Amino acid sequence: MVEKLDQIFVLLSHWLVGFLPAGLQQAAGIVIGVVVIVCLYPALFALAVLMERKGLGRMQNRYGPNRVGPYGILQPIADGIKSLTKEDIVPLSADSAVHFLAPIVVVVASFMGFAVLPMGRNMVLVDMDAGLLFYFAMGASTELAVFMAGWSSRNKYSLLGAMRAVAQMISYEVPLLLSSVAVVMITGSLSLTKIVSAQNAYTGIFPHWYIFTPWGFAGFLMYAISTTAETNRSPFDLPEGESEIVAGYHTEYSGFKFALFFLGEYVAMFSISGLGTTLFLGGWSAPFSFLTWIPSWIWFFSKLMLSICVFIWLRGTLPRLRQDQLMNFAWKFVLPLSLINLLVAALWRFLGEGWQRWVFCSAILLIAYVFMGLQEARSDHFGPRSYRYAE
Amino acid sequence: MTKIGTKLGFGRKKKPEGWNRPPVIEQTSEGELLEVAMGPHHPSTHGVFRMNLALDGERVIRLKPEFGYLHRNHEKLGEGQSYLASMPYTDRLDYLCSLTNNWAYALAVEKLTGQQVPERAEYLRVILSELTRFQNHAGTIGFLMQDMGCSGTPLMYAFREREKILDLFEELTGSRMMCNYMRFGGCRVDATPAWLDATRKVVAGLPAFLDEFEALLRSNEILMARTQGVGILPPDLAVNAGITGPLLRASGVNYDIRKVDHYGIYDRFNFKVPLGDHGDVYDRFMIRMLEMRESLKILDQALKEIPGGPVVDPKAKIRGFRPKPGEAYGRIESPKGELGFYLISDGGPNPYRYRVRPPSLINLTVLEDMSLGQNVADVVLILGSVDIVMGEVDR
Amino acid sequence: MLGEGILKGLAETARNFVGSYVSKERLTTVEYPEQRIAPIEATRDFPFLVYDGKDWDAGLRCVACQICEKECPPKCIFIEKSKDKKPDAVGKQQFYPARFDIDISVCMSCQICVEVCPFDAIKMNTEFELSTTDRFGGLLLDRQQLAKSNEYYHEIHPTEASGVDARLAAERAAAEAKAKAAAEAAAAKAAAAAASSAAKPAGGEA
Amino acid sequence: MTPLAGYLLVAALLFAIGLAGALTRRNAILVLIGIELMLNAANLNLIAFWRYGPHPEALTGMMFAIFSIAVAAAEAAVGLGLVISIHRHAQTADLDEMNRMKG
Amino acid sequence: MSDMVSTPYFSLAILFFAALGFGLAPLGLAWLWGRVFAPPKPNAIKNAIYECGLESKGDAWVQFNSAYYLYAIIFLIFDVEAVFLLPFAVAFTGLGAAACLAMLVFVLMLVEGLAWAWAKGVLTWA
Amino acid sequence: MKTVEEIKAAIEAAVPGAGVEVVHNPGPSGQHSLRLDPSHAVEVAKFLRSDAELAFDFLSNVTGVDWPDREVTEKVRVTRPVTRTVDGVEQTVEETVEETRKHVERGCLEVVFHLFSIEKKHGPLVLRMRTVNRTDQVELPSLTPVWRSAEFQEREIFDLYGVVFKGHPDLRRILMWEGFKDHPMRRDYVEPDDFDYEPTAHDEVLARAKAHQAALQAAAVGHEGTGAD
Amino acid sequence: MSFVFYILAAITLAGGLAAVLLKNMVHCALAVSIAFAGLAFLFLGLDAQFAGFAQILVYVGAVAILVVFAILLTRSSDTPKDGGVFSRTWLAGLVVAAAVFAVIGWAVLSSVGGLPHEAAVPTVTVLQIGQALMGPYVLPLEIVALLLTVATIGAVIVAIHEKEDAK
Amino acid sequence: MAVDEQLKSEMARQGIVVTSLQELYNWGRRSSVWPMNFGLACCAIEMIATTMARWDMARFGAEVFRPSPRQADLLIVSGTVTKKMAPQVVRLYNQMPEPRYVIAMGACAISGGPFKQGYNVLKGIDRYIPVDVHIPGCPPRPEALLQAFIELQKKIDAQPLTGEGRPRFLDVDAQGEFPVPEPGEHDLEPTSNKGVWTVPVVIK
Repeated sequence: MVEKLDQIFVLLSHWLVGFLPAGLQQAAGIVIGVVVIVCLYPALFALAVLMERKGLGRMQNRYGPNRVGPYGILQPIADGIKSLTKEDIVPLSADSAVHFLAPIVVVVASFMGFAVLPMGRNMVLVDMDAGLLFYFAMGASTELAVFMAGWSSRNKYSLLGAMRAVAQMISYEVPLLLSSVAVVMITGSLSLTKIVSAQNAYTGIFPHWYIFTPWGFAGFLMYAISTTAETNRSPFDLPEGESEIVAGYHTEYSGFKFALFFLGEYVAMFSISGLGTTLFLGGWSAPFSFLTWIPSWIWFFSKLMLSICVFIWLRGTLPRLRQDQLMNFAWKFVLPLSLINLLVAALWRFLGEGWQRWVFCSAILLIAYVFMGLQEARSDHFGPRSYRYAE
Repeated sequence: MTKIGTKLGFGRKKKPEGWNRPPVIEQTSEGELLEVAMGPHHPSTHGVFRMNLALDGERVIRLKPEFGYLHRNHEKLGEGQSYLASMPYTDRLDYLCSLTNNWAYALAVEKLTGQQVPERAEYLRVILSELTRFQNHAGTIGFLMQDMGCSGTPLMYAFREREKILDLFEELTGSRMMCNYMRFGGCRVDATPAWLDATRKVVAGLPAFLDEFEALLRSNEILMARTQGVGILPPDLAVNAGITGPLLRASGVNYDIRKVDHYGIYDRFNFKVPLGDHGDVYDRFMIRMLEMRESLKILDQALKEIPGGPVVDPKAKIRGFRPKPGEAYGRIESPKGELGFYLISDGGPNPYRYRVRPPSLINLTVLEDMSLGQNVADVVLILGSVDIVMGEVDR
Repeated sequence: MLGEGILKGLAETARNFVGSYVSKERLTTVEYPEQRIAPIEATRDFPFLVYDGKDWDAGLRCVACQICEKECPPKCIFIEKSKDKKPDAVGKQQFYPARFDIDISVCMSCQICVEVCPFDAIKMNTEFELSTTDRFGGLLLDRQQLAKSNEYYHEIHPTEASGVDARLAAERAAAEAKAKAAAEAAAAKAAAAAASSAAKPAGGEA
Repeated sequence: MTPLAGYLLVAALLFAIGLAGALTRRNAILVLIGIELMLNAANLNLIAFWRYGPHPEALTGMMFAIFSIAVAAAEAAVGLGLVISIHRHAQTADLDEMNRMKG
Repeated sequence: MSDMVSTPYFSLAILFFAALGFGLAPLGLAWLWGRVFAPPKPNAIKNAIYECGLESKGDAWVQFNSAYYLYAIIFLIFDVEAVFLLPFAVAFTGLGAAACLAMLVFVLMLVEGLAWAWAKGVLTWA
Repeated sequence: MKTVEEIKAAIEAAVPGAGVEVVHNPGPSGQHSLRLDPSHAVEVAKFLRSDAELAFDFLSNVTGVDWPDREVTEKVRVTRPVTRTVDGVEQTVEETVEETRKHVERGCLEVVFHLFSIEKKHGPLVLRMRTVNRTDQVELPSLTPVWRSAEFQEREIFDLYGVVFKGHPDLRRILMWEGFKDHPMRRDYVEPDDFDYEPTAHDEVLARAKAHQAALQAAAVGHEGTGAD
Repeated sequence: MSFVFYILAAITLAGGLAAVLLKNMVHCALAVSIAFAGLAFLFLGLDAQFAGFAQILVYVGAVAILVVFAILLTRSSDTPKDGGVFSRTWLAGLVVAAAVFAVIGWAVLSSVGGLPHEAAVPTVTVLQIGQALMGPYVLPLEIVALLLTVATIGAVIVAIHEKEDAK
Repeated sequence: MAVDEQLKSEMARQGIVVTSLQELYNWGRRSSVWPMNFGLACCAIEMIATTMARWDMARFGAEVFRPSPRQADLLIVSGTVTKKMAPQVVRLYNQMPEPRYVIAMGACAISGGPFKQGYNVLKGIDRYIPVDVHIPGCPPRPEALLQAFIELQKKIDAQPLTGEGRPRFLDVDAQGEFPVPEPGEHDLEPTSNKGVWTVPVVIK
């Protein structure tokens, strides 16, 4: 029964496909998988937007949307209908073809990543040997799309926003890649399914998730920071920093094209958090051995939503960085640390089992963190201050 | 000028003649200048202010402020109507702090006529203006954080407390923002004991809010990185450019009109003036934070000591108010700086000349000096830290 | 340590998030159309005209003295004085406003009209739900729309209204007393006159 | 036609396009783009020959292609850097104009 | 046919087209809505560039600061590095110390480039 | 702080020929002022700023005042020859009559400065300067080079009163838009007539609104008429 | 030779053609990234999965960005006003290109018979590539590292603005 | 989703599809009104207060203050529109995509309010752009803004999708452009947009 519940979607898909002639079965199975991805994540997007608005509200001592439908759950749908029926404005001097293509490229690029994400046991669209590489290759195209959006609008704020976005995304892509490489080094595979199954083991009741190793923890932090920056979320939301450059690269977008950017951002958030979950948080595996009876897909999606909650939490709390600080942070803090993390991951293997590797690896990372942190603070001359009073 | 911080080039060197022009930044990288208008509709300009920027990449090479988008002819209207009728208009000058505006105007008129103010009214004025200062500073910090990209959380907390204070205002004066409370020679209505109790209760709850605010912001690394060393205003320039209020004190100049003029009854209260050593955005943020604490001290004392008695000079007239010919300049320490009113009376029912000395406008004089060479994102912060209200800037 | 302040801030927002489910202090929202904040007595919004008794037209305290019209800073009051006179609450013959318009699209709620009114005829309302889609019809209030009963006044500003009533009663009593005294005096005078006139012929006769 | 011939033809065509671009366009960046296209055409050849060659398991062609990608990337970085540098001095990225300024 | 279906690229292609459809369908729907009910009314003011409510002055397409380019170079180099690192990482569990040393040399060489750029001030945003 | 008279003496000692006048303020505020001669104003200002005892380092408020041309009516007794026909003969007779004479007192634009000292914590010192007239000779020296705080305020006076400050680094309109033709704070400024809908107007505004209304109504009727045709 | 090949080839060639023909430089850069992506898909068709994705990662993700930045930096994004986007010697260039294509095409077509027709589908895993890199190709790897480092330094030196003068 | 009965029966003739489409459309529009991040003066502070925790406009799904007019539905003219600012306000309104709504918040925005006697104050923004809801008050309380917002929702609900009474933006022939006034030598030119603003012929 537990097994069946775990595999319920797989079985359902098989059952549905069973009605078709044999020659079409495989293709139909794929189509079902794709349809699920294309329908599920937008639905999750709606949920996440609502969660964000309500969660932010709660952090700010208010309710958030609660009138459209019961508890406000229909709010995203209303937003969707509104966006759909809004007039579409393309500035006269804009490059209309590129202006039109940009949101579509954003959406497509952010959806493609899901192809290799295992969303549960046996629930992956394609299990490729070079899955992780594929994921990053797809992620790389988003940068171009953002540039297209900002450039084609021919608006100063858009262009500034696009340049910021591209600079930011390329800067954080390197640590993103490097922190994943550490995982690959230990797992020995680029296939995300294999990475999950490598973590799906338990010592006592505790799982073998990579986040519970020194290099994994540090890698996860680097990954989380880079993720936030890659998806342009607060505190790295400079490309759309409204206090400076109005709405950034989508200043000139209206109607559903804007909604597509919005959707693209969230879908990218899902996919990149899904990847993070897979790489460091054991993917669909249960957090304790005695919880394995809960279906794997529940674990995957709860981890996904949890990371979305963290995004929301960060957004509710933190101010925005400045462009130079953002770049400095990427190149002078995150990148060196993730390089050191690679070294630590290698050491982890060479030091073999035993407590030594824990102490050693943690010590290296901690020292590096403190050193780099001090460096960072010193280079910007910041710190707490005291004040004097006059009578 | 007392001791001035020496860090970050805070010397007292006398600069050569003509030093007070903004420096001209030579363009260093080869990119073309991007001419951007920020405002009049821009999320960061706190209303309808406009800055014409020339950017080299993201660096500000030139900045020209442009005003007048909210020029409501306040002074002209003031000359066309009676002294009393201008009182509600002063509410709309700096619309975040109507009560201090009221006070400044009342003070100027009282100087013009030589009227006396009963003691209870003085206490009420102090209480209300310190509450005003508190809510203004909290709001300013909230807006500053909003400019920094905080998604509204600090602003919401600030407004949560502001609502409590506004409720007090409304209970006493009848309106949340446009109080129109002070009169020449006193205040319009008396505060009930219930109101004073409510105020005591609210004031008792405010330190907790400040603690929360400080926990949220004071040691936040991003905030420190964003604000420290940004928009430095040297004290010499600050004094020469007529900068007043928290902006001046953040630059280390000890000048608080409450201490200098002892207007009202401020000499009876025990409070201090916090001073900054760096004159940057962080100092301005912190000076406001600390001034809020000092305001709470004053409030505690004033609420404890408030005497009974009338709240308005019984000789004061509402109708047929005609000051003798003459002129007067009255000023107070408003939350934004020195708010002054200059009145010339020709003996008629209307002032012959009615002039507002707007701290916000004059504090903007140095905006260009503080912003040149900084990042465009910093300009937003610098503007936010100056704390302008367009109603007062343009009048 | 880098990151400490950020963690502190995160803890603060988390505290507020959790607090919003348990404490009223951390969930300050008043859900407006259904819930309202407790009415504050001193609140003022737009002026209204007080009338005594049942008939709004007859009971208006306003005597069209036009002081408020002159003193109104934005000049949003328009009064047309009546040609004839009507008895007021005391019974004294007074002018009354043939027209009394307030353009609330201009009114700045400053309360100066109330302060200068020597007859306690104009007071501030607390009604604020006046949004309208009708620019010209909805925002110009005439005499009838402005007239509100003294009971209504008591409802919204109880303390102030009872003060006003007491004062008016005192005035009325004073007026009545004065009238009475005057009447008595007149009567006395008349009596005296009558007496004297009665005496005169007598004297004349005498 | 064999698949290999197809790939080779595509590569040849791409090469010719790149060459034409490199030779005819005035803008130095576009010339570089043409060169990149030519390099990529060569890459396609490498991979096609590897795939249809006698020893695909030896990975030679594939490895060459990967190295070629790396080298081409380095080439692009330096080439575009040169263009920017020249532009800084000549205030143009137009090759004709650069020539004119030189002579 | 089944040959094609069994490759992973078939699924990717289906996903690609589905995503494309997902992007295009609402835009098409919005366009249709405009055709049937709400006619778009473009005009010179509406379709001008937004610039804080003012008329836009000067072109947005200006020559940009070279700081962006320097970052892009370093990014490119590290991207290429990642292309080599990934196969290495996959093979890492089976590799000896010598091979790892070789990789270390590889990485260090690139780090040297980074360190040089850092020292040169390239990584400091202008 | 020194009294105005003492300051006047100090200025005259430091700047020979400064031509400073004390203007007495009759009101209870007791803020008497010094009228400066425009030609020496900058020197005086520099002295006031740099003098160790006065140290007026803080120029708080700068404002303009418009004194329009005033018609002064006075009664004068004049003696003049009058030709009169007395008994059929024309005679010239000297006669003294009382006559009401009107003459226009030239108005001017005045600029008022309020100085304080941050260092010594005293003030205010009120300075005034007057232009020659209100039409063509409206130039005054700018004090912006001495006190930067005058920058925007002098621009404002230029904008609203039309005083031209010589030596101001950036004298443009500040509050009104470029291309605006008037100086609206002057007392004789005529506001643009745009009172279209004034349900509660009084006095002059009422008259204007009525005129407007009549014109509009006429236009509407005319329009309807043409429409009917 | 399935129709997928034809589609991909057409996309690639169209992208390439657009890249050399279009007037607006940014369009050229976008078109060339389409050509790069098309090539990557062709690689995939040739069972070179790793090379294909690496191609996308490096070319679409990085080189295209570099090109775009270079275009914005040299202000080439405007379409030139004084006509002519092509060099004065465009005809000669075109002739040379056509000639080259003619030669190669002829060579390919004439050797069609001799070319291998179908080979066994190789299964190349990333693991194999990694082992090859660490094994026989370790020297080229180091040389590439050196090359990349030199290229970084070189490109930065070339592109960097003369900041030293200011300092 | 209240459509009054008469309208419903009329719609029934046009077919149930249009009716339900209309309901869905109106529901979507009114439930998702994103205001523009646009403040002018004093009223802007009350507008901000409305979005803050105490009043929380977010409950209606209207907290998404968009800084760019392209993504906004609602222009809250919150404060005095001066003659210098009016061209900008009109341009911003023009740059919003249809359907767009305007709330004139406060006396100044409706009529120039207390400042109407000033030379630089526009006597009501409805001289240039069509205003949906007027809120009197100086400034109106946050509740008043919420009430105006509900009023606006009611107005949206009552708008038919087709036929005679349909709103301006659904009509091909209706005006779509609102000319931006030019600052002249003494006043704005023109002083009002005749297509939007007509003075009521009778003054009370």
